[in-house]
Amino acid sequence: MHKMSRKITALASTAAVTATLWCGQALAQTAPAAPAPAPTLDKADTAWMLTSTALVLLMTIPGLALFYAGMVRKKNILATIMQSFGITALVTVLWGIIGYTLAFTDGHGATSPFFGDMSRFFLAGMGKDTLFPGSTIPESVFMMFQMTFAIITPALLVGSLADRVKFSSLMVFTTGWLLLVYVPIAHMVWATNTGLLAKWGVLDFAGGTVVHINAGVAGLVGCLVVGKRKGFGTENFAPANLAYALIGASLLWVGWFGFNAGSALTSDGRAGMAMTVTQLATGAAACTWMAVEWIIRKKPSALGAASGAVAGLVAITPASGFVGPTGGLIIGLVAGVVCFWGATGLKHMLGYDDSLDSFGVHGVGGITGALLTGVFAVKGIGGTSGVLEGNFAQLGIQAEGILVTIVWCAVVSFILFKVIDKTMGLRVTAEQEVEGLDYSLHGEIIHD
Amino acid sequence: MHKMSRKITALASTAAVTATLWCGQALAQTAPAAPAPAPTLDKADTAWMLTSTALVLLMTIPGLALFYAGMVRKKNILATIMQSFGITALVTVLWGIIGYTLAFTDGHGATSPFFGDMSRFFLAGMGKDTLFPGSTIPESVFMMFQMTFAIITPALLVGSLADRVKFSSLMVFTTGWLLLVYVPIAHMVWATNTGLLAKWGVLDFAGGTVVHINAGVAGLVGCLVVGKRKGFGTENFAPANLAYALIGASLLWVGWFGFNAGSALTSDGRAGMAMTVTQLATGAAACTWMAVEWIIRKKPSALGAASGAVAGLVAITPASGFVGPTGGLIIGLVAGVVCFWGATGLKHMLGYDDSLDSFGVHGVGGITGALLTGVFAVKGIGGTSGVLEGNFAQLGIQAEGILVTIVWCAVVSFILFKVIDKTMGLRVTAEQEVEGLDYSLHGEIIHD
Amino acid sequence: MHKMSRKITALASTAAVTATLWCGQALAQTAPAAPAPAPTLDKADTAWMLTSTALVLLMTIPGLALFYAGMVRKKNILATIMQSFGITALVTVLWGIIGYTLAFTDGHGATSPFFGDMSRFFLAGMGKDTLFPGSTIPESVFMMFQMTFAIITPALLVGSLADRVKFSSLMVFTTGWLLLVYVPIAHMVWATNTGLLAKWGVLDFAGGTVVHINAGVAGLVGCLVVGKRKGFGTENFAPANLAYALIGASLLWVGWFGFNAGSALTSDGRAGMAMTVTQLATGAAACTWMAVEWIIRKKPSALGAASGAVAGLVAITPASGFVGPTGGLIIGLVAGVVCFWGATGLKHMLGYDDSLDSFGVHGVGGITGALLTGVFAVKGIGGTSGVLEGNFAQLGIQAEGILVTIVWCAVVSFILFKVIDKTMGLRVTAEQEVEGLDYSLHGEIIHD
Amino acid sequence: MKYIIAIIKPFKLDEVREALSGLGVQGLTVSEVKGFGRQKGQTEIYRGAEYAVSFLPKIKIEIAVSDDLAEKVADAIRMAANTGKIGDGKIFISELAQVVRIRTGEADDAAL
Amino acid sequence: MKYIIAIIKPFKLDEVREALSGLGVQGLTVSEVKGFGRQKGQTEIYRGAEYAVSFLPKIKIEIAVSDDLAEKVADAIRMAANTGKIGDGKIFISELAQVVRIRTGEADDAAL
Amino acid sequence: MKYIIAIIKPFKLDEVREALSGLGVQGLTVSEVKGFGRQKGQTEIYRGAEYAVSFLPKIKIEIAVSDDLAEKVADAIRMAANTGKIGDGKIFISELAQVVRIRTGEADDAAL
Ligand SMILES: Nc1ncnc2c1ncn2[C@@H]1O[C@H](COP(=O)(O)OP(=O)(O)O)[C@@H](O)[C@H]1O
Ligand SMILES: Nc1ncnc2c1ncn2[C@@H]1O[C@H](COP(=O)(O)OP(=O)(O)O)[C@@H](O)[C@H]1O
Ligand SMILES: Nc1ncnc2c1ncn2[C@@H]1O[C@H](COP(=O)(O)OP(=O)(O)O)[C@@H](O)[C@H]1O
Repeated sequence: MHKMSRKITALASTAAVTATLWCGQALAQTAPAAPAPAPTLDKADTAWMLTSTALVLLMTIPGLALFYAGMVRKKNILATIMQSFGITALVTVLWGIIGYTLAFTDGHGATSPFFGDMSRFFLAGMGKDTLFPGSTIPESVFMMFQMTFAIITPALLVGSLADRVKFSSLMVFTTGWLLLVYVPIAHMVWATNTGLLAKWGVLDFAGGTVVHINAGVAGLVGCLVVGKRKGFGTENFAPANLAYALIGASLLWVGWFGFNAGSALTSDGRAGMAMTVTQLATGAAACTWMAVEWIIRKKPSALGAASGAVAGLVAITPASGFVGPTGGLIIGLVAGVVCFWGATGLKHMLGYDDSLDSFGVHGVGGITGALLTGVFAVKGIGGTSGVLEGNFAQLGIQAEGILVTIVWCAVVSFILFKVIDKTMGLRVTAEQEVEGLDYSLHGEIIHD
Repeated sequence: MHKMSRKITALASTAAVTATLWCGQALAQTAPAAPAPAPTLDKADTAWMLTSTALVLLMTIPGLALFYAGMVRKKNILATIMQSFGITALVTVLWGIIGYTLAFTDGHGATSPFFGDMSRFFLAGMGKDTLFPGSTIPESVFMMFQMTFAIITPALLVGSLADRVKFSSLMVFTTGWLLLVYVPIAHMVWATNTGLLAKWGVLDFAGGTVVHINAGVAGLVGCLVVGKRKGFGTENFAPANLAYALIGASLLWVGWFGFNAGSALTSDGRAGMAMTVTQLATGAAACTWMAVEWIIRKKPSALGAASGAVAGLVAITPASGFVGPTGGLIIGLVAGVVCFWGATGLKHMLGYDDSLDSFGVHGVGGITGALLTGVFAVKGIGGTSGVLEGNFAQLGIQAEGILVTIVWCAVVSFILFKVIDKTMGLRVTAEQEVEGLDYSLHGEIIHD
Repeated sequence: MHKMSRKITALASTAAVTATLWCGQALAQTAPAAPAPAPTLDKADTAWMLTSTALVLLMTIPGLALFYAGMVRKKNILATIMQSFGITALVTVLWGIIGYTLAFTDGHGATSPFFGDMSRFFLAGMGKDTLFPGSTIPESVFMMFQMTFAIITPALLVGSLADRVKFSSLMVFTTGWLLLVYVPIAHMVWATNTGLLAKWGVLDFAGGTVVHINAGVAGLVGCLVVGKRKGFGTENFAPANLAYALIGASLLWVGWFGFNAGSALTSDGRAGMAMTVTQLATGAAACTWMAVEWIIRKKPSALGAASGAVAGLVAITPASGFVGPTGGLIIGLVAGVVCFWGATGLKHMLGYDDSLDSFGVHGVGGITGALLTGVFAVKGIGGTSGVLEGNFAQLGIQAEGILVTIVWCAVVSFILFKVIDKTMGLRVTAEQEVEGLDYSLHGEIIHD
Repeated sequence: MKYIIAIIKPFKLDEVREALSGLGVQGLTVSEVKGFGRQKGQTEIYRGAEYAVSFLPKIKIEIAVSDDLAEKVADAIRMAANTGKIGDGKIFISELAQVVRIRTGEADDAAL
Repeated sequence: MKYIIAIIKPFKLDEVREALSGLGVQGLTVSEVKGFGRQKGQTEIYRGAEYAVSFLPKIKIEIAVSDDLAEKVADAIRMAANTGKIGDGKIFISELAQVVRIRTGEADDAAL
Repeated sequence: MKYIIAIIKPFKLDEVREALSGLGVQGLTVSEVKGFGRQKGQTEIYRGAEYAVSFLPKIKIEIAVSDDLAEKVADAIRMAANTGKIGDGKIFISELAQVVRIRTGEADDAAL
């Protein structure tokens, strides 16, 4: 723990510095990505990854868009969908131009544990037949698959800011956050050759840290900076149309097969096992959230069941390529209870207005899952043992990964939010908030 | 016919008895599934089956959830979605723990034609690289694919009970029904080595008996036990939002490609042909339902077109891997007419309140399809000839399969419904029914 | 240009003549399709094409159905969904029986550049193991994939006629239009051995001409023939529920991966590159439409973002297998601006009532994309160079293809619309239009 | 003539309408409203939190009747809409100066 | 002052509003209601069954006017909303004791 | 007794209700309406076109009160609903002849 805390302290300061340093460095670096061993194209793997990419895009639009839109009041439904839709469009362009190269090339020198280089700037050099190094699929497909992850992460964090954030500021924030938070953390965890956390041996199969902890923590920071919704605690914020939320949760569930099983990058037994544990954890978490709510509140709510499912999906994400069915079931059981507490007890206890529970579900669930990955990992599935197979160290490594993610994300996100708030303003005016974002920001309303 | 009726009589009594016997037996049995021949993993087949699994899950959530939710009154929309969603979560867990092993392992001794054994209890022994015996795909993927079938079947039958069944009772019923009806019928039909109907030679490519007749018959029994909706025949039960129903029907249609073409367990020409006949039958059935309604009621309704499509999908399901394009077209044509009658004439004639026509469409359509499979089966496609190719016996075999399914399902479902009704109660109170299930069961309402 | 204009003039007259000639000819012709080289079945390609087929069907139902339904007034929502749904059912049957054979067999003699022959009438001779000539996938899968294109094209054009066209007339029109416009243009462009435009060397990877220009032009002709909506310009036609439109646009986006990457007919690097440029163009176009609207109208509308995305998808369609990432980005940027103008400036300038902008987005975007394909085509990706690689002629060839499509489509569509209008009537009565098509045509309304 | 406004529980609408038909009332107009009164609001669950819904869904019925029918109509509504539970609603009666049937131009009692 | 309530067919709203603007009416309030009357209800198809919809969608317009304008307003509504077909609706006029404009506190005729 | 109808801006509902509770008003009925008046309509964007929305969403509150409370209620509404901006709405007061509580049959002031 001592060693770890030193690492963390070092990182806290490194985060902001490196983030501002990389631009110059990266631009100067043009060497190609490390030469890969020479596997050949596997069309079956490619077929599955093309499919997975479509599935993960489906998660954000319309999945997440609907999940969130269903939880807000009627006057904010379109604006909430627009947040997901706008982020999808923006991150698409950013990722193609610069995000991908900074996240998934090896990088050079001192910044290489945190950022890649510019060798794929504007996807330069990525030909039709280029394979992603070390894989059997075209680099274009890998780039696209990863793009869908880069899209959903900022879209998730907006949940914490629902009903009050300016669309323009959100677009600016997303740009900065993608490049200064998402990209480096993706690089740290998933750039196998150079990434900091990859080298430490942190296990994160499909994005427990990169996507969920990251989105949850940034959301928490954001809702603290932006403040509570007008009327919080006094007005009835009951969701306008939970049918949308349930459609959204369903599409998230279905699309998550691409997210987790797709993260195998191949259509083999490990992908199959990842799909299996994903399903088991999700079903279990939905059941436990329902059960807990049934006991405590006398009725199992539809939103509760949906939230439970998402909690299970989140928690199994880092574990999905590493654990077996029983591990998956247990992770789901735990996630249902812990995230219920995150979205209810914890939130009400601390009194922040994490509107749609980005932190309560994704932050809390992501942390739970990342830790339990270290407990339930099975060597025969993902090549690494967890605590239950005697590898106690793995739990510590997972904790280190979580802490690095939290610290980096919290520090840089805070700076970004604050800078935007002081310059262009993060929040709509009180009148706009009362009038509803649909009309005030987009000039449209739902008429029926 | 004599031989058949004897078989049936025997089965009627066997159903209840065996159903209660298997627990003890199965638990005592731990021998592994029969050793399979040794095909190797095919990643292309696996890619297609991973995709198919996602597609079939999409059918239930949000597909079926929306199809049904669109047909109820506004006050029951969320509760209707919750029925599909809750069943999805519950069956996921049950299937992983015990459903799969009882359905798809060979079993032992006298119960083996009806139930498997416990060798895959908690999916024990299903490693990352284990293939499903006789297939080229990981057992995990096969188990998942089959899980999605086990999920949709109870979700379908609830349509008959819409607007009045208690959520808690439904969860209990689902548990019992999955293990005592779905599992044995799936085993009988699809456990190639030991299943009763499989040995008889009953053709059911993707679940005409296991899924549709099963759901339809159980639904019919259920709506007879639970009684009519309050206000049936006097109040206007017009669907609140048929847009939901049409989205749902569309997703069912798209997802059904996974259901039928996926049932090939491989991505070859047979899968392609299954997809082809699925599409042709569905288009044809939607056209005939519309046409009939246009003639009889002067207007082709949107719900009619959607119902016709579902009728076609249902009827082609057992036939999909066995018939050719023309057979598919004819099955669709017939299904559109017959199910129109099932959901209108038959229902009104007999006066039961099959609220969303689980029996009228899935029961009637499933029976139609299972019989016509025996007529139109083409040796060159599925290896078995039907009546048109001179194999008259196949029609009888199909009828036997249908009767066994109906009898087993009706008897055990009836007992289950009755037991639950007498103990915890199957139906909400009259006040709750008037107030709407959304609020009374889940504490939520749709606000706009 | 001289040579081209001669070709065009010839075609203008040929269109109507040939269209009426082919029936007799085609029926007399029964020779089999040209013998193909002998590739063998590739299960990976097949897996991807099965998936792509599902994705493209998803585009029409529920994708396009929702996109359009979200833009109309509440009283027409169900009727609008029914247009897509009814067309899906009808074209399915037509395509299986006669559409496919006329589009994708080689044909004979003088009509062979325009139509195929009858060798696949009722899909005769298409066995389980028949491969599509020159491909590695079963012909059944190719036929199905192409069917989904034949479905979406007429469904797209209805957007121009929204809120006022009779359902019966639409079904009749669709039948005629499929066989006399869609089929010949698909044959001209995609029948590699004999198609007129294919021989000229026109590049259209996934349907810029066949689908989008075709639908856009027919829509424009249709809205001119049918006239403006009652109340156009004086009443508020604000869309009832743009949430539907955004769900629809999202599903179009996701499904379009099947449309474009699927058009590779194989799951290799070209498919990956097609997916990549599709995504980049779409993101870029959504961003530019938003930006332009933000500048001009002060607010970026949700419908604008969705329309921009669709514009990008349309424009990249012909280019998708031929251009690289930067080309894709630029095509998207241009499409966002040009289609914004098409759906706003151009329409208002000329004063026609292209209700949901089939021409403004699909026509204008399709033309833009088809031309830019000739500019940005990269030899290393699709085997043909564009203007930027020095092949100036390609731009002219593209223009020829566009003109042939426009002329054929406009002439035959006009005749069809006029004939139907004079006989059965194209438009509902004024009372029906005021009452709403949901109730007046289908006897249903949305109740909440 | 009298203008009668009744606020009732939604599920009582059909019974009230039938009772009024029995009295020969030929027309009425109905709208969805939200009521605030003695009846305690429902409680909705939202992610574990409970929200008291202070406004309850009610149905408002408006009926123009001739003076002599007014009392009977009020009684009929009261009988049909009564459940004995809090929140059953209110009946408000005021004077109506004039009635016109748009279709024919008929006035007052003839227009009802 | 008078309080005028008119029940009209939905698609007549725009015409009525224009007619009233022509008379100098500066404000009015509109709501969606369901009407029950002589007009036969529509019939909806539902899985082959037919349901008579006894309540028809109508628009309710409320207008407070000065006494001298009341007659003209009623006439204008009657003209604009008339189709001659059953179900055209009714106009109800009653006395209005007092009007206040919230923004300014102006009262009665000045508040209209 | 008096029947008070107030048209207010939607987001003022909670404040108005609280003000009325303070006066001891035990019940009221609320509905969603669309208002047409001096306040300029919003403009919606639709595919680059702009549509003026002439009708604005408003809330209509109906309250039956005893004669002596009427003035206070009107004042309270005016205070609570006032923003000083155009479109704040109106208060209409008319005579109420009779009130019945459906549950108990109590009449007039006792029924409020
Ligand atoms: N003073 C009032 N003015 C207008 N509407 C009222 C008034 N009091 C009650 N209501 C309406 O009547 C409904 C029922 O009143 P409530 O006090 O809950 O029960 P009860 O009718 O049994 O006394 C309320 O929801 C409200 O719509
Ligand atoms: N006595 C009444 N009180 C209140 N509203 C009425 C009354 N009679 C009719 N209406 C309203 O007027 C509408 C039209 O009335 P109806 O009897 O159908 O035709 P008409 O106006 O041509 O006589 C009804 O739908 C209802 O909303
Ligand atoms: N004469 C009227 N009769 C009925 N409702 C009115 C009348 N005048 C105004 N209203 C209602 O009051 C609302 C506000 O009126 P408006 O003229 O916009 O502003 P203000 O209240 O500030 O004068 C309108 O939207 C309408 O609902």
